[in-house]
Amino acid sequence: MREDSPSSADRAAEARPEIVWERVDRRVRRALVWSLPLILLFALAILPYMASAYTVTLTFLVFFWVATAQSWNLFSGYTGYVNFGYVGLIGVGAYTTAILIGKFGAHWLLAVGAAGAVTAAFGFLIGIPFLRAHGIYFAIAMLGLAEGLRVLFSMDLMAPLTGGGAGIGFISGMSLAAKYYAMGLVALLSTAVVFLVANSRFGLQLLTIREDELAAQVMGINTTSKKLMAFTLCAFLTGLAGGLYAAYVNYLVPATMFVTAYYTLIPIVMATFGGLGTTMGPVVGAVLFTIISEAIWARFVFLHLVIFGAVLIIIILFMPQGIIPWLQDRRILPRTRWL
Amino acid sequence: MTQANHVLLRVGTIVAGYGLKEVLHGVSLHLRSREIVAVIGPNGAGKSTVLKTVMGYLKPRSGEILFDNRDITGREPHELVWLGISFVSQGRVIFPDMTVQEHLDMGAWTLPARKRAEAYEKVYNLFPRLAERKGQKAGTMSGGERQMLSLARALVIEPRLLILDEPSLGLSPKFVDQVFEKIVEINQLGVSVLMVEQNAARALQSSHRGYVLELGENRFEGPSHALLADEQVRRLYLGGRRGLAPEGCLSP
Amino acid sequence: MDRVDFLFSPYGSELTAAVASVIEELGVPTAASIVATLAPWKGKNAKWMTQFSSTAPLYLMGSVDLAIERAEAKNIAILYEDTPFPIGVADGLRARAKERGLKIAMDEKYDKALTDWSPLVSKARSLGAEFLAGGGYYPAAVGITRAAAGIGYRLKLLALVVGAADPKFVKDLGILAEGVAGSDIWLPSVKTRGFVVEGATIANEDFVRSYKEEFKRDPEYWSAAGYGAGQLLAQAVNDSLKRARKVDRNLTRDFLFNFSGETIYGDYGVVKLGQPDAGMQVRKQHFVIQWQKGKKEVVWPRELASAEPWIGWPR
Amino acid sequence: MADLLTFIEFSLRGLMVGAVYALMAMGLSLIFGVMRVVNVAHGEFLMLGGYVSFFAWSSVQLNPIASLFVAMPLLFFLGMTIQRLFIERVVGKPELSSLMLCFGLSIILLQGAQLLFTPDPRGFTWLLYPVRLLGWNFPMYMLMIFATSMAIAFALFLFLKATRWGKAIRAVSQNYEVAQACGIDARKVRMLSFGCGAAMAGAAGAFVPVQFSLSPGVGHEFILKSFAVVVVGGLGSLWGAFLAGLLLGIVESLITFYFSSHLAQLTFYATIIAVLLVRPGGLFGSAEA
Repeated sequence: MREDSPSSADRAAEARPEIVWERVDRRVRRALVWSLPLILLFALAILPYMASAYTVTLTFLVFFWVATAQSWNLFSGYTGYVNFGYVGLIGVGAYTTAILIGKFGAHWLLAVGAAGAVTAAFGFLIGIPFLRAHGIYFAIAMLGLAEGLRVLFSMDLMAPLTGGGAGIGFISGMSLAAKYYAMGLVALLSTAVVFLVANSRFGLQLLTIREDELAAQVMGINTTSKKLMAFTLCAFLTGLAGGLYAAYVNYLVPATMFVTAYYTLIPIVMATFGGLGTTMGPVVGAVLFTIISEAIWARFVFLHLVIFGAVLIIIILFMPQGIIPWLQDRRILPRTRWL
Repeated sequence: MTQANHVLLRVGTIVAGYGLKEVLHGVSLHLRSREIVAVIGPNGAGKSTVLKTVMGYLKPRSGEILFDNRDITGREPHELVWLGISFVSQGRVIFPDMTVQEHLDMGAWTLPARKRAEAYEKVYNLFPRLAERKGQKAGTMSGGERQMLSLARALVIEPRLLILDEPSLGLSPKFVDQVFEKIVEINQLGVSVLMVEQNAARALQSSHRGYVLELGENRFEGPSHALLADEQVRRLYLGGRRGLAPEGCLSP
Repeated sequence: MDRVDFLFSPYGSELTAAVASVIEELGVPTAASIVATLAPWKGKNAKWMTQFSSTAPLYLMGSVDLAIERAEAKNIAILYEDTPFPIGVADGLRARAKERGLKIAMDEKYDKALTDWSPLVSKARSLGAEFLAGGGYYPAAVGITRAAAGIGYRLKLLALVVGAADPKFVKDLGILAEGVAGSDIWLPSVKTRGFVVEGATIANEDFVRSYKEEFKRDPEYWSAAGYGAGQLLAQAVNDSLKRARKVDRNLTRDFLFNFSGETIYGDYGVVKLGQPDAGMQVRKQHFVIQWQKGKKEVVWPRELASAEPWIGWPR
Repeated sequence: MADLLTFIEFSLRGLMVGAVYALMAMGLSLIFGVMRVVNVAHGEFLMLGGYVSFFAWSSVQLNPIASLFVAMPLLFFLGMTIQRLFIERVVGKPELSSLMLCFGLSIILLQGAQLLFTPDPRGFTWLLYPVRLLGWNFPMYMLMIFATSMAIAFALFLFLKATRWGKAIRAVSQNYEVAQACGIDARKVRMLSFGCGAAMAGAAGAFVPVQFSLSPGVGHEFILKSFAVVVVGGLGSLWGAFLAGLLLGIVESLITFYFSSHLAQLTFYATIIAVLLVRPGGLFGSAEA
């Protein structure tokens, strides 16, 4: 549990203004705050024309992890309900795109949009019963759901659409640059949504649920509908990311699409490392971990996941609030709602 | 063991709370050997928090707790049992799936094996109804029976100090009487008792001295009969009831 | 990837399937060396990647012939894991059984999370199957063999992919492995003519000899596949150099799609460019192997056999 | 008649597989009961038990029953150590902490095993011959595993029922504060229970290389099945886990035989979901939650 609520944190920051960041000259700070994001955006925008296909693909993957870490954060980071079946939502999004393009010849734009909508609808429908289960029961139920979807998608019943266990292949018709920009937009959208939620009444209500759901109910918050809204929103963004990811993979097999130890673990670690319930935490986590991952992946295939596991444990035990609030507590970063 | 006037427990200005919320702002009390001390006060006064802090379930932020002149501040609850302190928590939720005998086995945790049989014998003599139901599971017993079982469990070690948190909560009037009679009976066997009670009048009637807490601070203290007779205490904490004659009180 | 002229493909069906589209988009000539699925080629109109290895349906086809001609089995039970490669193997078994008129007593796939095969093996027995074929990966080969032994199932022939060809199989199962048939794509002992490169012929035995000198052990099939694909690509590059005096992607690609011949790995030949399944392997053969006295023997096709097939399992 | 016999045969077969599920789920339930922690890394304890048994067999030909005497103590101490170092710090914290901590442990143990033991599947053959029992052929090893599992399960029940520390475990799981007020050191009890839970998973794991196939990832299938088992049995209820383990073993075997293995797997996951949504406390267990 985070001991400092945002309001008390703000007050603490006012009382002791010796934050490292604030020692920097005011004009320099303002210039940095405006120019850095713009430079970054510009660099990312021209990347496909400047860099190698490898770099573009890697950045595409960073976008994918930003989008998924943000989406996971949006629901689980804010409500405290651990979504262990996250890969199920990615899978539904990915399959929607694959089926629409592969079986019905839809344009990728339509297919990816539909992936968001279908996954949102799916999230809404399963959210109604699933969110009745609390705490650990929700976590276990979601784990069961993801594995159940894997089996369901390989069954004969679904084979006309999903291709069963043999999988479904398709040609997305997207160039690498198109995939890159589209995923970049989804990452940006996810971050924007989390930012808006973080700074709204809705976000505060979600945090109240995380701290004490019973108290939230007593305060008159309809916790069920708030959780459902957050879950549906999370599903929508995940669906978009999953749909575009399908266009990158081009070939979906249930056995390799629904891998909990990968597609659920990684967004969780990234979001938790950056800071659950923060706006920029998942972004920091995703960028950092993709780089670490890429650096050690080639030489130590198994070690790279060991490190993910170890980081998760260290964070939970020693800085459960994540890196951004940790830096804020140490007065290195300012307490601003932009983070 | 110890002489009659010896101070067994001394709680010195403890400050304690949960999370950011401070509940006790410096509560002090003491208890002499063979005394029954009642702590009363309105809801939210921090009565139960005092007991939780004494028992070590909650660590005080400041202040000290001495038992038999030994500093026990911040000790773990299970360590206190070895010193001869027994605690009966509020609400009588004990071990629903364990039998009466198993409760006593657990109560005898700190006793050496050779002393247990004798200890069980004594407790069953004190609570004959439990002796008849050694094999019954606690979950199937009535509220009053469970309260007796809780007391029995706490008495197996023949404690020097028995701490009771709301012993009459939720019991029918018939059982309330029984419980308080039992407490006095236990006290007469030589056990000092510290209890927190919602039923202030009844608690003062069955105790030697009393403390009144309000909003986490000491408000009144003194011999129980004096508190019962005090106009202000009666108005504020005893529902203004008259006729609660101090005659029924235990002599200090 | 932007400045390469040709590629060896990654290991495994799913990885290859995933990179196939990238290869097609970038236009890099590729010989996919270890991939048994048809998915990257079937109906895909591939223009850059050819299949150097063989296809899943070919894996156990030979065992159907063996079961009919030597074991005189009247029917077959096909039992396979529900993932791309085993599905392909089962497709081959099914097609060959129909073609040869072998009755299909059971045709069932199982989920990859299955841990106990005995209900399915018992079902095959209750349906009177004499020839049990299929499988998935290593755990399935061991699991199915164990389950069959555990219920005392007597079969005329038991043929399983891929695990049954693994040397561990005989170590883990001991006597039970005796007589179990499997499929192998390449063995050090198989004779090939090999390529003529710059006047010298490098045949399979030459490859095996040099490998042994270098690494002090027998090469595994993936080493041979890699080497064979290397031979093929080297030839393609030579061809391009001969014609255009430079390494030209289009010329290299044309060679990969048009060449039909042999490398140390065995036959190579793919569906020609422009046809629906372009790039798909059509010539590479599989051998039926069988564990006999702790040794892996080739028992089918007859002309390559190193030993007579044993009929009846368990021994 | 033949149909009925087949039905009984496959029920018995399922019962034998279910015994292994029961062992594992009992450990999971024990840990949950005492410290309200869902040990997501439980499958990895099973996997480690499997490797102990495998190496005991391949190095000194120790049979799986004998290797239990190595696997169980080893897992017991490993469990106690992990509890002391990691789990103890999140007891009583929000479940997000304990769930993610265990998830991290699970990944480390899994990937560590891949580094250490390689991802190769392993197994060995032990007592693999059919024995006639009640008119059916059962593999000898299955009968032995069934009998041993039952013995271990009942040993655990006996330990909890009749020994001082066993009763302390029950006391702490039923009322942690009162147990402390009896003088019981709850931290020691939590260590002990986590050790016992891990040892149960290790015992179940010792049979994996004989009955199934052993690889570092084997825990994943079993943990999911165990979740179904404990959810049906009621988290925290040992009898519930025991009975539900056997029951789901039977159900799995029957559905695999009569329908398909896909449907059998789906049944596990659908069961988890259905039970949690209808009765969050489990079917057999008390409606605690």
